[in-house]
Amino acid sequence: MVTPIHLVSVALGTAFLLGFTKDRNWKISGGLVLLALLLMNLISGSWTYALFFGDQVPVQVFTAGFKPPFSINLQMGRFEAAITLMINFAGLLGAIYLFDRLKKAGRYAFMVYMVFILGLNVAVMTRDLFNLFVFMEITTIATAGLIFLVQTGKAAAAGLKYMIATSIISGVLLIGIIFAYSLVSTLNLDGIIDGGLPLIKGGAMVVFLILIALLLESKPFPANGWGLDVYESAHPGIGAMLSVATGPMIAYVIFKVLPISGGAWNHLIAITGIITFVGSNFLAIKQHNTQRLLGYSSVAQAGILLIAIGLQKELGHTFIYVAAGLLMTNYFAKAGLFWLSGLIKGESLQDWTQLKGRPVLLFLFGLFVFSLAGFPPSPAFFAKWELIMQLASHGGYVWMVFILIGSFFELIYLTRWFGQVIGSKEKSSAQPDLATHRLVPVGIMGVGLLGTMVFFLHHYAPDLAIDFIPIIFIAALFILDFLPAFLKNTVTILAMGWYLLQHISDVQNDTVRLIFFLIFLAGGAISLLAGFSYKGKRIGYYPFVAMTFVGLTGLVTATTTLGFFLSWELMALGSYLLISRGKNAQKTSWIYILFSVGGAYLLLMGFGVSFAVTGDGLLSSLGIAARALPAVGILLTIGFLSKIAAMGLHIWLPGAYAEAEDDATPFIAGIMMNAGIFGLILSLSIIAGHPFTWWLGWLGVITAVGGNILAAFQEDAKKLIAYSSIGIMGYILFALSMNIQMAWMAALYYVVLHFLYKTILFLAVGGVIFRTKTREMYQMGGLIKKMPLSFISVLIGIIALAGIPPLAGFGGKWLFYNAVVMNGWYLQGALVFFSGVVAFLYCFKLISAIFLGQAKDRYRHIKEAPVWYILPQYLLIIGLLIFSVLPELVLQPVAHALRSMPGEGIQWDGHFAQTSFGYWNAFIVMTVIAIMFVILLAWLILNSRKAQKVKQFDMVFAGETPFTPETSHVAYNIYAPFNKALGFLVVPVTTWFWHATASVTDASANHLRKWYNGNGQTYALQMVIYIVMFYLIIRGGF
Amino acid sequence: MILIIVSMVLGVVMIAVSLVALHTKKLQAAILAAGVLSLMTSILFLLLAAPDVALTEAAIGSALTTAIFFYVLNKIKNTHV
Amino acid sequence: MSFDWLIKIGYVLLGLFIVLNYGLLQYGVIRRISARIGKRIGVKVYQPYIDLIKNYSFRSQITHGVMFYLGPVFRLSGGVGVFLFMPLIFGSEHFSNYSFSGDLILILYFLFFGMLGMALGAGEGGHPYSFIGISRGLSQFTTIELPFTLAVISLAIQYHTFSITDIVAAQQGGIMHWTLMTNPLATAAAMLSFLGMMGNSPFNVVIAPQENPIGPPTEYHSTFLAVLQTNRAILGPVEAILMVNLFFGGATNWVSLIIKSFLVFFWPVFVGIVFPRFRVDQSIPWFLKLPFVLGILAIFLI
Amino acid sequence: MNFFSVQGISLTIGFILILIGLWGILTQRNLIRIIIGFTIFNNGVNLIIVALAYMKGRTAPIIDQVVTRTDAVDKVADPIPQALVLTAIVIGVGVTAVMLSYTLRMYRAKHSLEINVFTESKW
Amino acid sequence: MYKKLFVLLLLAVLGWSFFTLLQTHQERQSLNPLSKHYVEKGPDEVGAPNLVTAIVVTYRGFDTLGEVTILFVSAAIVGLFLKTENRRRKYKIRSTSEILHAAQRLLFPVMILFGIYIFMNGHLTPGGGFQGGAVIATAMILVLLTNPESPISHRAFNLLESVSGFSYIIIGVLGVLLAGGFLDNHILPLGKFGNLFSAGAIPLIYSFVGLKVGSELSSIILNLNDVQKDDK
Repeated sequence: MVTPIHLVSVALGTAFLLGFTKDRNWKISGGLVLLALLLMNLISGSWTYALFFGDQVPVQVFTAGFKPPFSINLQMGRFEAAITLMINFAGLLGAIYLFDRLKKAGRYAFMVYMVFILGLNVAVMTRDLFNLFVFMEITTIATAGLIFLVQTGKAAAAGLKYMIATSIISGVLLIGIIFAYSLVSTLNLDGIIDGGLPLIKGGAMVVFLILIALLLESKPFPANGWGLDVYESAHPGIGAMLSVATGPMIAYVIFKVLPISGGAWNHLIAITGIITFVGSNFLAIKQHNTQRLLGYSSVAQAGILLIAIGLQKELGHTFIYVAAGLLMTNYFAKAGLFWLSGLIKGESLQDWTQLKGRPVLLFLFGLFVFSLAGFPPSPAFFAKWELIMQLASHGGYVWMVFILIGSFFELIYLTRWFGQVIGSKEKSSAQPDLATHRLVPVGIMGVGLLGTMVFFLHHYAPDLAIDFIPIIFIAALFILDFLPAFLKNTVTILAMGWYLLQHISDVQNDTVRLIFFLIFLAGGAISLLAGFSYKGKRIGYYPFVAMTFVGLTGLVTATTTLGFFLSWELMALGSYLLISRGKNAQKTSWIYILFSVGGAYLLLMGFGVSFAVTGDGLLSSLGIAARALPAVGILLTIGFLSKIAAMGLHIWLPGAYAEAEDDATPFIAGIMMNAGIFGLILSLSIIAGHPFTWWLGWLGVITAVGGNILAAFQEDAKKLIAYSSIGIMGYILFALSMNIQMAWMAALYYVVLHFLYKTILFLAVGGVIFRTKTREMYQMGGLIKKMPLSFISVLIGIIALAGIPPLAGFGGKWLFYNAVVMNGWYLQGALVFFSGVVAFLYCFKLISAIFLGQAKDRYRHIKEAPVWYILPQYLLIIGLLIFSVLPELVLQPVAHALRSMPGEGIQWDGHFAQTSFGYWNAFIVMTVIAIMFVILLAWLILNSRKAQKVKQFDMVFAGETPFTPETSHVAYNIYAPFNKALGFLVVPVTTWFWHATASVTDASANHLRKWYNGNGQTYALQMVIYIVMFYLIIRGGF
Repeated sequence: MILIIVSMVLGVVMIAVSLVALHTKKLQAAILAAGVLSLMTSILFLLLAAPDVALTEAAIGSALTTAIFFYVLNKIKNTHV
Repeated sequence: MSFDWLIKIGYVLLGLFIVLNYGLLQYGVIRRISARIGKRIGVKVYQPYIDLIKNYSFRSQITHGVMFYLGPVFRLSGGVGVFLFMPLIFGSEHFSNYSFSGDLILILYFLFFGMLGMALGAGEGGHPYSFIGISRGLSQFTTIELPFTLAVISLAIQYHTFSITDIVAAQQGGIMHWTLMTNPLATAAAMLSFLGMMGNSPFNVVIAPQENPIGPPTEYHSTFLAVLQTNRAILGPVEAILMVNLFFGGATNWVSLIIKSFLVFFWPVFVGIVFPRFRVDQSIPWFLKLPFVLGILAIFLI
Repeated sequence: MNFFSVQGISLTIGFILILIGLWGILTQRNLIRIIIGFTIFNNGVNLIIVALAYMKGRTAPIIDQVVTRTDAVDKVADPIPQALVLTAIVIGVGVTAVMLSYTLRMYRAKHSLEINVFTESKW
Repeated sequence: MYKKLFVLLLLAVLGWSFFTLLQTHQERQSLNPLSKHYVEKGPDEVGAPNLVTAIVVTYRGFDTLGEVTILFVSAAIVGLFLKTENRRRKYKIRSTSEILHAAQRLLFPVMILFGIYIFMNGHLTPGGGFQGGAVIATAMILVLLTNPESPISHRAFNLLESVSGFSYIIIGVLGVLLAGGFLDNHILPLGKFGNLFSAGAIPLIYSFVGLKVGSELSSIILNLNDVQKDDK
């Protein structure tokens, strides 16, 4: 293969050749530059291939025909090859992207660009310290030249700030180098490392000077004002090069030079990395300018890369994958975003709404944002997972917490940005300029990112232990998104059915998993039927649905913690995207994703701690870990609590369910909530007797009481049912926190019951909303005459919900009573029953406000809910009836599964269930009530055969007052007295708390970012302060 | 011994000239002072047995840098737009 | 397929007939006594029979729709259902109805069955007054239920069972074995919540005086009203019987059953006559004060 | 480290020049004066580099009649830092030229040479 | 005022840290092993009496390549920034005094010759490419001082710069093909120690560097000078 030195000769040769051309014949100069970049790509590409896949060994290139200590040598190892390839590839695409801008600026611009790429390449390859200084200086001056490409006053100021800062850095570096030479009398890096600087007197100071200079070059948090101003004012193409080419170069230079400190500086670098990562992400929250936001994000990515470099000893063999994951994600995603921002006219985040109506660009934008945020299957997800696991296993819990806090801030501004683009209603008038030569690089970056995703998925396959067909199915749906909606709906339902039959066998033995498996897949398929009532393409709906269900089934079939966590995050992302499709769901979906990923990070911590204790990532080993360290169980439980919206973590739920589309809410509420329950079962089974569960019991009670009371005061139908879900989750949480078999049986019984009637209610209400186009109950009323089928299903739903005998609800109450008395939590039990009675209130409000009372005249010609809404409801009602009459179908297998739990179970003979406290025969209760009801109905019909039907406005006979203005709906604020009496219980303390935290973070982020006041001199001062503080800390021997 | 005394005198003068360069009112005087400073440095280089460096410092440090400074200053004076 | 279940139904119907008549007479006596306390003569004891027959014989009825029609049916089946699962006479195989298939919890929740039906039917009626009534009734019932639940739980702790027949069995053998004596706090809590359940004066804002009905039955008339009255006649005594079974040692024969339930039945009546009517937002917190505390003490001091 | 030798004096002068240079950069508001501060800063660094190459009583590293090839080792000062400082000086000029052209364009944009006027991109 | 005090304090701490660095420094008594190698073997391996030039051109030739690139980039950036004005506009200038004209006509050729001498004998006497180039640039300044409108064409300098740069790269690549490595000076015979055409390719490289530096610095000056008149 050609020696790497030709990278230099090609680049410089072309740069000097450009001198011959004039500005007019830009075709020649442009062609030359692209040809040179292509050649350089070929060289580094061939070396990378040979080093990684061939049997090539890293090679030293000598210059001037002498051995290293006497001359400068370049090294081409695996790292150098990969990073030079990245630089050259980004350089080539950057040149294509910036072609028209460079052409306008003339041949000088081409020269400066070529020298910029050259400087980066050699800085990565050189092994001589002074040579490194020279070529970093070349890169600096070339960057300064490129910053001014946009020829604006702002760019000139930013350029000067950049020059001032980098000149101070190079001065300090030069002093460091010359003193290093005077101590170890060599300038070759390997020579200096062997020379053992820290041991020589005064050597520590030299190491300080060199490393502080390199550290400042990577724009550490408090002293990087100059870096951010450059990102803000330079051309997006140049910003991209700074972030994806210069960034990796500096990171690798630090990695290369770090050994001169003999390992003393590893943790120092990691600490500065953490401060940068958390600080920049925190300040990025309040950014409105796109470029500056991307600047903050690039600085933060450089920070987390520093953490990985600083902790390379702890990371051991996984360091390569962590570094590669972080580097590749930032490389593809950040370049893509910068180049996309070049297309958009206007600087603020709001202007990105120009992307609406362009599915391909939107897909790319979403792909870049979510892979940066670390959602699966992006490489950053695997990198962060590996980082957390290794950190935990080395007891670095503090590091872990900070990294997660930093990534949470990152998540805040990335999802808010995505929300602003997808959610906002008004579309900015300007049109993005879609020149092909600007679109192609963005597209290539997208393809590159997908390629790396496939690679990382393949690499982590053994740890994931999930099969990849579902993930391929999601990708297929993304591609097939142009098909009409009903086709995609049938495909999804059939696929789910096929997957159910295919994989039912491997969850067969474990009843708990079987129940959830059936709920997720069978329930999901049924509730998807409602999708047929929608026409058109519904771009994006079905891939997100597929993502959610793949995540859900992944939870059940996962055997390793990584598989479980990947499915969890996939489900969170899928459901977030689904909810954000809602008309005004921008804010609520944002709150939803923040809470669910906040919970996911707690899970990650829990898995980390368990990995630290047991060393293997298996779900089964969580139990062992929990016994050794209960924190595992507690962390997992709190994480899952945020998913089932326990009181205090619940403010996302009503908004998310209400704003989601009407046919999406049934399976988001009815089915996805059970994911949290499945998790809770997992986490509570491992911390069974822990006193923490006592507090959990009380939390369950508060959630049940609070949820139900809040539900009673809602005027929005979907919000009412959403709050009732919180109430029922409180029930289940309360049952699960009791460590006796009967309680867990009650919990699982409730899971099945809740799935059935919640989906029925949401489907029915969805059907009604589909027709009436409004969610406010006081705008409906009197629909029983026009929509009898919906009325019946809601009636059955609320009877089951309130626990009234003939139906399955009573069975749950009965089990609950037995469990409470057996476990001895009497007071909590009583309060939970109080909330049960309160449930009766909102059940009645739901059915009476919508169906009973006086009909509005605008619904005179309203039709019954579409058939595709009614069909799934009645399928589920049949299921509910079977379940009500024969509860033992579910209870006996569950009892068998829970036999290992303490406490006595139920003795069955036929339909008769017997416990030490009481007995219950569902079959006979149903038949007795049915017969009695029929007899009495016959008795009434006998007596009132001649009853005369009366219309609503029949003034003579009916007491119904004629139609009055809309708002005076009888059922409006029906429980005002109840609110006056017990309203104090549900003063929205939690909502106030979460909004207070949000505004505090916003305010402090807004205040702190004033640290960068735009004055170049202040930035220089900040840098000198940073050097002095660092020195004092080291001198103080912290 | 003489070398030490000469270098000491040279040092004191250089420090004085650099302070003058930063704090004089007129910009032209400041630039001139900087030129003188680099001239002094090139003489000190001679004392430190580095003729090559002295020549470079004299030619580039004092002559060219000062010339560029004056050209830029002149250009700033003439821009009235 | 032996005929015993036919005989069973025969006895059940007999029991139902007795309780129905007993209920009607009881309401007659109550109206007479409360009139007398108010220095009025009051109606004849058999006045409820007259009302019932009058309502059943009306020729014209109007119905607002299916749910309005089903409301009374739900209500009556609620009353009869509670009766069916209530063991009347301890020890007699015939008069323990279908209590073997469901215990105290079943009865507790069956009370809701009737209430739900009533509320839905009234809702269908569309009369604004009926909605006010429903709102009052439901919100009041939530806290009424709370002390009773606490009492039931303390009973379950004491007797270690939820089945009514076992509880009655445990109280046999003289007055000292009654729950009244062994667990006075639970009995007090239950009796206070019994006040609310019966819907007499301090807590009768729901159905208010019959003359200008502002409660749920505003729109009900003729046959529908008759059905509701039959239910009231059955549900009242049955709830009294429930209290008797749980706290006053149940009854081994019809006579002691009638006497005990008659006395229990009169406890809310006397309280009602003396005390003025609560507004709903007053009655709700009232139940959270004394009865609730009694209930908690009952649980912890058992 | 005796501060009384030529090397000692020049090193101290070098470091003092660096401090004066930094003082100029951090306190002067006029752009031209800041760049002058930079030239002083670079001057100081170059001085230190050359001072480190000097040894008492040594001459220029050029072999001629006086300094023959054999006894050059004990007569000659260290040539390597002198080679490095050549590059450093020329880098200094390059950087100064770029900074001055930036100042030119900034002046054309805002007609002022005060650095605290150019705070357009901030926060 | 407080800001100045704070900066003073800051620089005091920095000064103190430099002082500690200085204290640990011991003046060497003899050359360190690396420079000892250069001084002893330099003349034989490279054949250049001026050891500094030997190091600058061959031993650490890659640095010098970087060095030349820096100047090249600075010249390009200055050109990029000041390109916006069109060049060939006639403008009125006050005429310079006669004495200056006479001196200029006398001194100009001498200075050019002196510059060429410096970078031709870079390997023998102190001096070299950079110094020679600088002297040529000062000659240019002298010309421009006397006659700002003098018809010195930019094209000429750009061509000279590109030719010398490109040939420098060619010599480097030749080093790889013919001799030991990039920029090795053994592609030409070392010749007799001490006379003009010796030390392999060093004089050739250094003269190209001299020409390149000279043309770059002059093009910077030309760019700055051409915009003498205020531009609209």
